[in-house]
Amino acid sequence: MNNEPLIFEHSRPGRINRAQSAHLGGDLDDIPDTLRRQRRPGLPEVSELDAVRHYTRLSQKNFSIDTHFYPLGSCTMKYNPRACNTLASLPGFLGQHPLSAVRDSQGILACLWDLQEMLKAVTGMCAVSLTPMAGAQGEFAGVAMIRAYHDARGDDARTEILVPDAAHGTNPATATMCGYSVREIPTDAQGDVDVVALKAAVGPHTAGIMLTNPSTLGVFERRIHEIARIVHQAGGLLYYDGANLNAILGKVKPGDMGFDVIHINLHKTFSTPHGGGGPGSGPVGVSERLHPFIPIPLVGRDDNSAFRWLDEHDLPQSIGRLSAHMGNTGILLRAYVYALMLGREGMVRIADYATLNANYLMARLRAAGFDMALPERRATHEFILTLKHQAKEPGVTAMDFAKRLLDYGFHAPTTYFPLIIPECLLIEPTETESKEALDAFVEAMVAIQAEAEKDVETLKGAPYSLPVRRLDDVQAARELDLRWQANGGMAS
Amino acid sequence: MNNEPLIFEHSRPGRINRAQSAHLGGDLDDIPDTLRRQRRPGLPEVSELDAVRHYTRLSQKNFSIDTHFYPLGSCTMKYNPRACNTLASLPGFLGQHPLSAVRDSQGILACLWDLQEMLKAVTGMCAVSLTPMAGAQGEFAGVAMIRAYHDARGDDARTEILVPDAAHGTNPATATMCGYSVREIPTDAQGDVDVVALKAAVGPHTAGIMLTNPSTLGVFERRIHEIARIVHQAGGLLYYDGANLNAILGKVKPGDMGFDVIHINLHKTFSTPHGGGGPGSGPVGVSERLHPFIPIPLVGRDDNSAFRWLDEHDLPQSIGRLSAHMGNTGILLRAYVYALMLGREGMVRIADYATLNANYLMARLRAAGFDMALPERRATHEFILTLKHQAKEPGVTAMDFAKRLLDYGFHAPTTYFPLIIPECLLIEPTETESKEALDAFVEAMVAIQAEAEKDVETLKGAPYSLPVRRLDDVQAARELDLRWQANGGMAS
Amino acid sequence: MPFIPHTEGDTRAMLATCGVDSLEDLFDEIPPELRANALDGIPAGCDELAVSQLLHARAAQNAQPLCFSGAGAYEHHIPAAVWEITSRGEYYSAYTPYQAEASQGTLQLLYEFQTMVAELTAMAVANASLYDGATALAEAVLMAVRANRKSKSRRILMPRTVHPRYRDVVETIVRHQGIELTRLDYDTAGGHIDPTSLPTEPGDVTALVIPQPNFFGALEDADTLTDWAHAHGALVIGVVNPTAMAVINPPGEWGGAGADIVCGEGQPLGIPLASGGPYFGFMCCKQKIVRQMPGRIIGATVDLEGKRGYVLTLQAREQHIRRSKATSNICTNQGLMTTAATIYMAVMGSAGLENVARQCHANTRALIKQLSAIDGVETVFDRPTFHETVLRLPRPVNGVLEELAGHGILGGVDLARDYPELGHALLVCATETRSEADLDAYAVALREVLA
Amino acid sequence: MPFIPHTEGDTRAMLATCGVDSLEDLFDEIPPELRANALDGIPAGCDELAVSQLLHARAAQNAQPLCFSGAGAYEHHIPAAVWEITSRGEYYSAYTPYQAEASQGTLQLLYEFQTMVAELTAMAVANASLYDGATALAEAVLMAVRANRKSKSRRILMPRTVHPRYRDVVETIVRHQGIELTRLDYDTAGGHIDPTSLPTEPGDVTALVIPQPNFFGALEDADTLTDWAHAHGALVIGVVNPTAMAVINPPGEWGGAGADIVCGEGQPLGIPLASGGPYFGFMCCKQKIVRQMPGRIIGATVDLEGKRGYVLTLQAREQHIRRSKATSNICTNQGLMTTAATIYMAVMGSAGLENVARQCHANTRALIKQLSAIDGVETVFDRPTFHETVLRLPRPVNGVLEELAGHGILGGVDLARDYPELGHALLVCATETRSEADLDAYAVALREVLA
Ligand SMILES: Cc1ncc(COP(=O)(O)O)c(C=O)c1O
Ligand SMILES: Cc1ncc(COP(=O)(O)O)c(C=O)c1O
Repeated sequence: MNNEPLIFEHSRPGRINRAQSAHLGGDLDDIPDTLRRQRRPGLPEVSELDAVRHYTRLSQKNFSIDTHFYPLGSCTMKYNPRACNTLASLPGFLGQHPLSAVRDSQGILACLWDLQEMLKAVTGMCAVSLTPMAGAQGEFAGVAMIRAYHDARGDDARTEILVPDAAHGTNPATATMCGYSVREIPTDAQGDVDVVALKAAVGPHTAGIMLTNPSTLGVFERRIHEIARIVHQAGGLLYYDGANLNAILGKVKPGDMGFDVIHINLHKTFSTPHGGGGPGSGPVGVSERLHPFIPIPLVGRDDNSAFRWLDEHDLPQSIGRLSAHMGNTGILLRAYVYALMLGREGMVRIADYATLNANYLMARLRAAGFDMALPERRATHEFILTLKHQAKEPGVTAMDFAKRLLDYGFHAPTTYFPLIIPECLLIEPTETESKEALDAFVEAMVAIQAEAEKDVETLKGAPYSLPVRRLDDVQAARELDLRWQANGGMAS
Repeated sequence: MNNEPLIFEHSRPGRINRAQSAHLGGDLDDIPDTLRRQRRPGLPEVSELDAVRHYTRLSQKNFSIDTHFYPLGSCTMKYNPRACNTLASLPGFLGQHPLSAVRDSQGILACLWDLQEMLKAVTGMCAVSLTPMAGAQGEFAGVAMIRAYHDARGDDARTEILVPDAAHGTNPATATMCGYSVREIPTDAQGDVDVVALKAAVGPHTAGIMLTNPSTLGVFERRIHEIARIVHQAGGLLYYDGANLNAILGKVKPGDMGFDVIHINLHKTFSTPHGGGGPGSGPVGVSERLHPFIPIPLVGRDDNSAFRWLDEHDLPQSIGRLSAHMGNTGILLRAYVYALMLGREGMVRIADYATLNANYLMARLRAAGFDMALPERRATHEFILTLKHQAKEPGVTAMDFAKRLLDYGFHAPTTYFPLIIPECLLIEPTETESKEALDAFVEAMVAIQAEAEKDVETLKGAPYSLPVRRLDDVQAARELDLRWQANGGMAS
Repeated sequence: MPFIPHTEGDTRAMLATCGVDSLEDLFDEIPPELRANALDGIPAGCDELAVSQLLHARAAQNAQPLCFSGAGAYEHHIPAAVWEITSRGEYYSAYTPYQAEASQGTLQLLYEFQTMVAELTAMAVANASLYDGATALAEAVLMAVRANRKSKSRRILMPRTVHPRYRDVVETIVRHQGIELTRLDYDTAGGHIDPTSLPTEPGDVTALVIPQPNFFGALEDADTLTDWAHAHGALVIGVVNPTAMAVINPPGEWGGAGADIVCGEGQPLGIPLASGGPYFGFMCCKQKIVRQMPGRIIGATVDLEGKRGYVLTLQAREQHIRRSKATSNICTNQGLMTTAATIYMAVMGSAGLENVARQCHANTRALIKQLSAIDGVETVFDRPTFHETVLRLPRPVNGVLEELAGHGILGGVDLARDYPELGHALLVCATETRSEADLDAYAVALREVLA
Repeated sequence: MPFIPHTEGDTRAMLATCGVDSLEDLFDEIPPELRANALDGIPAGCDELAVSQLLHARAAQNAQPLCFSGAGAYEHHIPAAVWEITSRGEYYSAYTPYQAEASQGTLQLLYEFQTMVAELTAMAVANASLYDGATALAEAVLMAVRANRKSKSRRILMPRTVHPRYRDVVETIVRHQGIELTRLDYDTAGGHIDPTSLPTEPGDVTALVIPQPNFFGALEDADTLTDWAHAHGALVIGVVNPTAMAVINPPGEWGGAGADIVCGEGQPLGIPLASGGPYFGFMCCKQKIVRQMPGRIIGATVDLEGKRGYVLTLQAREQHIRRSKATSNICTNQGLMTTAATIYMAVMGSAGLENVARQCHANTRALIKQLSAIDGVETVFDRPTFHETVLRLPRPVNGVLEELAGHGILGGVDLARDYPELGHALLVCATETRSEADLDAYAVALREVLA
């Protein structure tokens, strides 16, 4: 009885919501027939109640921060304060046309200006552009600036971007989009970048390196200064993937580590909602030498200290625009509200408690008999547990653990990332979870381990208590069914 | 794993939401110690995330219109348009202090004035006061006006209010609150008021009669004119309980039926939300002769057509005030938005389709073998099914059916009301449900009947798929546990 | 047809199933002479867009000056989480939780609400809400009459320090029950009920009402008043402000035995001002008289498998069971508002609520200091106050308020009508939402107006 | 500590479990010389009340004149249900649906979204969103280069009738891929691409971009353009307005074979203007090139028991699997916006959306009629338009817009910078949210300004 049909299956021809269109619209006699649509699109025809009920019921099938502990590593699933949503949704913000006169936009511009300033302070960079619409677009902007920098110097032999083998997939993919080839740098047994390999890899072909620190392995790259020196000496620049900034907010500034450019995932560190897949926001910060290339628009001030947009006239060497307007403004507002509530002490405490939670959880899981991928290391805001022993004997995988956790009322940690750790769970509790939540998670892990030892089938069959049992990804990719069709047939 | 502890069980001493109080408030040194609180109240100490997660999870344990078909008879559980909520929640409305200057309140006063006018038109009464805060308070206002009327005429022998035996409990309870004794009038086999008994009951002691038409039996009282004549001739007045107005909106006006006073449940007919038990709103409409007694405040207009409050100065004979301000203004606004969207044709159609849905559902259930309480009658917006045969053989009650319906994903109809029909389900589908929803309900009823015939225990054990199995009402009343206590002990 | 999903085909098929030809036929039991012809006076329907534009325009017509009015309705900060959750469809569009198994969300929440309110007031038990503070007081009076079996007089002592509109409402509601409401005057120095002014031999008194803080913001000597009442066989009905409860001695601890019945206006607990409603009334009592309490009460119980769950309980008090003998006619109450209040209290916690109370108090004190420094402005009473105070102006308050409105300031409540004996008296209040700049703005404006 | 639940006791106990003495110890792997000392430049934290007051003040500083600007962002009515549901925590605070079984709500919704978008455009398949319309076009260009295996030139014909900012973004994003963006000029009479102006022997062209309606609001001869492109081995990339799709021939039906890739800005489908974002880009394509599509794609599948369910599929195209060989680097997209758009489309239905389109069109026509009746104001192009048009004014638009602002009117978009050749050209638009009175107000104001 848990099924909710597709909205199209609720549809009945001729059902119309008169509350949304009481009167028939105007005619189209000035548009020739050949330009007119002949057959109506097959949107659902349902009542407003049908739609409300359907999407309310569907929503209940999601796990979310608001309903579950969600320790998804690398994603920083912390509490999204409701005030951020409420305040960013004030009519004065929502109703503003993007091409409004600057004079009529001083309210929003002031917020964006403040946010730029705060992000500069947090990252230790000299300028920030808010326009990238997610982390990956921030990466694009960053690497494109690196390229613009080398190009501006006529240094066009630099064709390669270095990326650690543990890096997030967006890093190599971004390098490619910027026309670079990618060289992977191995990780050593301690989880640090293999400096010997790095030294061997750098050269006049090196455009730069993309790093995140703490790395995707959940540990702090201790030799960051050395790495910076090696890369800089080879003439390359350093890109900082800010997805893990939550771990070091107010503790270390990427600018101080020697990075030339950085993006920040506001939808992680600054707790804007992830919305089931976005919108995010990935502002970029730059050092002095990349400043001329920063993407537009930015918020500046004019002589009488009114805010205004900076564009190609102000920054003629800019890599250009990344969106039709100024990126995900509403998300920036949410981050701004969050930053205001935290303030300077609040930000430092994020790093403190995100780190405490991760180390505590790691300590407890270790005490409970689980294997850590990097047992010698401190956890940062996250850590990796490997189930490679369990995969051999009794024969349950990280995926089995993940699915069984769902039955216990926990969202699963990130599985199988980073790719270099076998059977891994990347666990990021975040600072907004209480000790009790962490303790309950440990209990669940212990209980699942016990189940695994008793009968592997229990885990293999999981989940049991969700709207569906385990889903077949292979069939999804093999027998593509990407849309509903009235006759049930395949799309042509 | 479906348990959600009490919020108090999430509480930890010393947990503070700094986002809600960053700085410590001022001191209280001007208040002597004897007047000061010595021990903090035991409110929960939880994080904002705890609270959000807890109350989000709790909400998912409710059935509601937004998630389920909810054919609760007498309650008119129709779609609550979301626009009503959104628009009534505009900051310009929410921020207004009730004692604002009239000059600063013209916006809200205009809305209330319009609503008064619309309700006059709908009911056929000559004036409407919006102040009663629910149906029962509307009843109180109405009967108090009847009393004020008799009192004003010095007619003080009238000590009795007549109430049909099928009436809603608020009717006799209200009569008592107004200092009347209550005499029940029986219902005849056809579901109409027993006119012979009525004739015998009326007299110089009769203050009035409280009726709802259509009655709580889901049928239209056909001899309403005769009843009105009998009561009026005896010197009594007629009170109309407007809970069932949905059935006759635009079809018959209570004023035309001869009623002297009426209340309207806006949270039924005008689709304001029921909110898990209110707030409601029960405006009263009056005929000319009760006009002087109408409860204050009302909205009036002054000479230059600005709106203003009418109070005891304007209506010195008023029964007085029923709330500290003007009742449930925000609910009135929701009803106003709804009324504007419907308009005159929309209102008539409500009655049409509420009636169609009820008659259709009745016809289908009858065809499926269920017994109707009043098989000869047309259904109005609701109808009664009796399971008295099922209660004998195979031995399942209306309550068993109700609980089993929950497992099938339907909220149960009203059970055991009206009291005069054995093992009854009072079913009100409302006009906002589609034919498919009604068909699915019939299927469920048929399936449950089949289950009952196969094994009564299936129904006796229901529900199975909800957060709890069937709850023990008797223990709740016997071993009173009305609040949580840290030590688990009983309240003293 | 707004909100009606039927297609033409549906309608036809359904009419056929009903065995009739037209929708009209379904109304054939209504005597034809009664049939209305049209809904003149109702405008034609508008779509949501048009209504939305109208309502935006209307909302914009409501000016919202800086608010220094309280008098029973307080502008407090409401954490965003409160209404984002309260307006979820599962709370918003559910009915009264008659089917307990399908309403555990609302029921558990209300059980938590009862606990929180009982904690705030230090009383044993609470109900799940009444309409508002004023009707809660009326119900408390009726309840006292039922509960005080020893008293025959039906006489209630009702101080003039109780909110005048509450007294109006009590008057309206208890009028028909042979109840005598005896006015108690206040001490003109303190603005409170002077316990020494109470008769030593009051005769048969059913109950004494004690407001805390009272309408003037003054704090009553609740301990002495309570002991006096109990000594004379009267019950004590407390009418309290829930925010004040964070810092003021709660009624459960008044005097030797505590108040018997406590009620009040719940609006300060997360409910927007909204031109006066919906708000909610709360009510608590001692355990031994819980069966006399009106309104819904939620109790914990177990299910078939022994698992904890929540139900409406003590229904035998209520109209749907007891009918003409019920404790009250109340049925629908203010469920959604208590939902908001519960979330508000959970988010604020004891520390947060105390902080609000302290901040309100500090702001009001600062305001009084600033205003009473103005020539001709003085405080009227000398009792300790909480959160609100009466000032005397050198000229009629009415006109002053109008001029203040021109400065964008809602300067308080004119007491001329209800307390003419106080002269040009103005009730002012500054909650935690008023900043220092706001207070300054008021002082500047008032100085200008009075200059 | 805002949003951190730890009590002092918790912290102590947890540190002990970690085997350290202080929070600082947990950072001992960070080289000490790197440690930041303070976050100067960040103000001290404020509570929600203070932040709320600041943001209210800031919101009030944004003036909101009557809007006659479009140019890619349209003020449409958004049914209240859309955001009341979209902002539910279960949608708002979930991550990308990696754990499919725990994300069926989002996944089913996105599958519905894909279906709706494919229906609107009459294309075979759609993805689950890209950042915005402009980046969607950039991705479409990159996709076309991958998908058109026969073409070696990497040459894209990019008409000047495409939104100038979209062209800027394409430029930024595809710059490093050896792609040649060839500008196509427009016909000065029609404001569209004149098919007869296209070369008969264009050489190797990878794709032709066709905007419909185009930036000027003019309707392109999409059928002829599509056939021309296909005849020369080029793919067709449509850039369309989703509202227009309700009434305008959709790209899936352009010419003999339909467009190959379609993208556009989703904002008109229930997304507020919000100073430019978040909006969302959509993208569709023919079935045979779906494996070249960037972004998330949801597919239906079955669970262990054969029950239908939904998952992220074709992940082998994506960065987290394919890394440097992925179709795009996009990861997080615009999930919540597509949630709103899906609910918007469901609530409106085909009839509702058509009605919006017709009403927009009627309003824009009426506006043009009124404005072009003013002395010196004339329409610039003669092609049929949808929903937006270019007017020529007798003097620089810049100054006129400023004066109109004084009348509370946002009068449209000045084209001087992007299309100087058009003279004093103004792009105007009136959606269904503009009333007759609004149109009159504009005409009166413009007449006054130009007088
Ligand atoms: C380490 C890392 N880098 C980059 C990204 C990409 O960010 P986004 O998803 O916002 O594009 C992520 C997010 O998944 C990440 O975890
Ligand atoms: C027939 C009837 N009369 C009166 C009432 C009382 O209305 P309310 O609950 O709004 O007080 C109801 C509602 O339950 C009802 O159904």
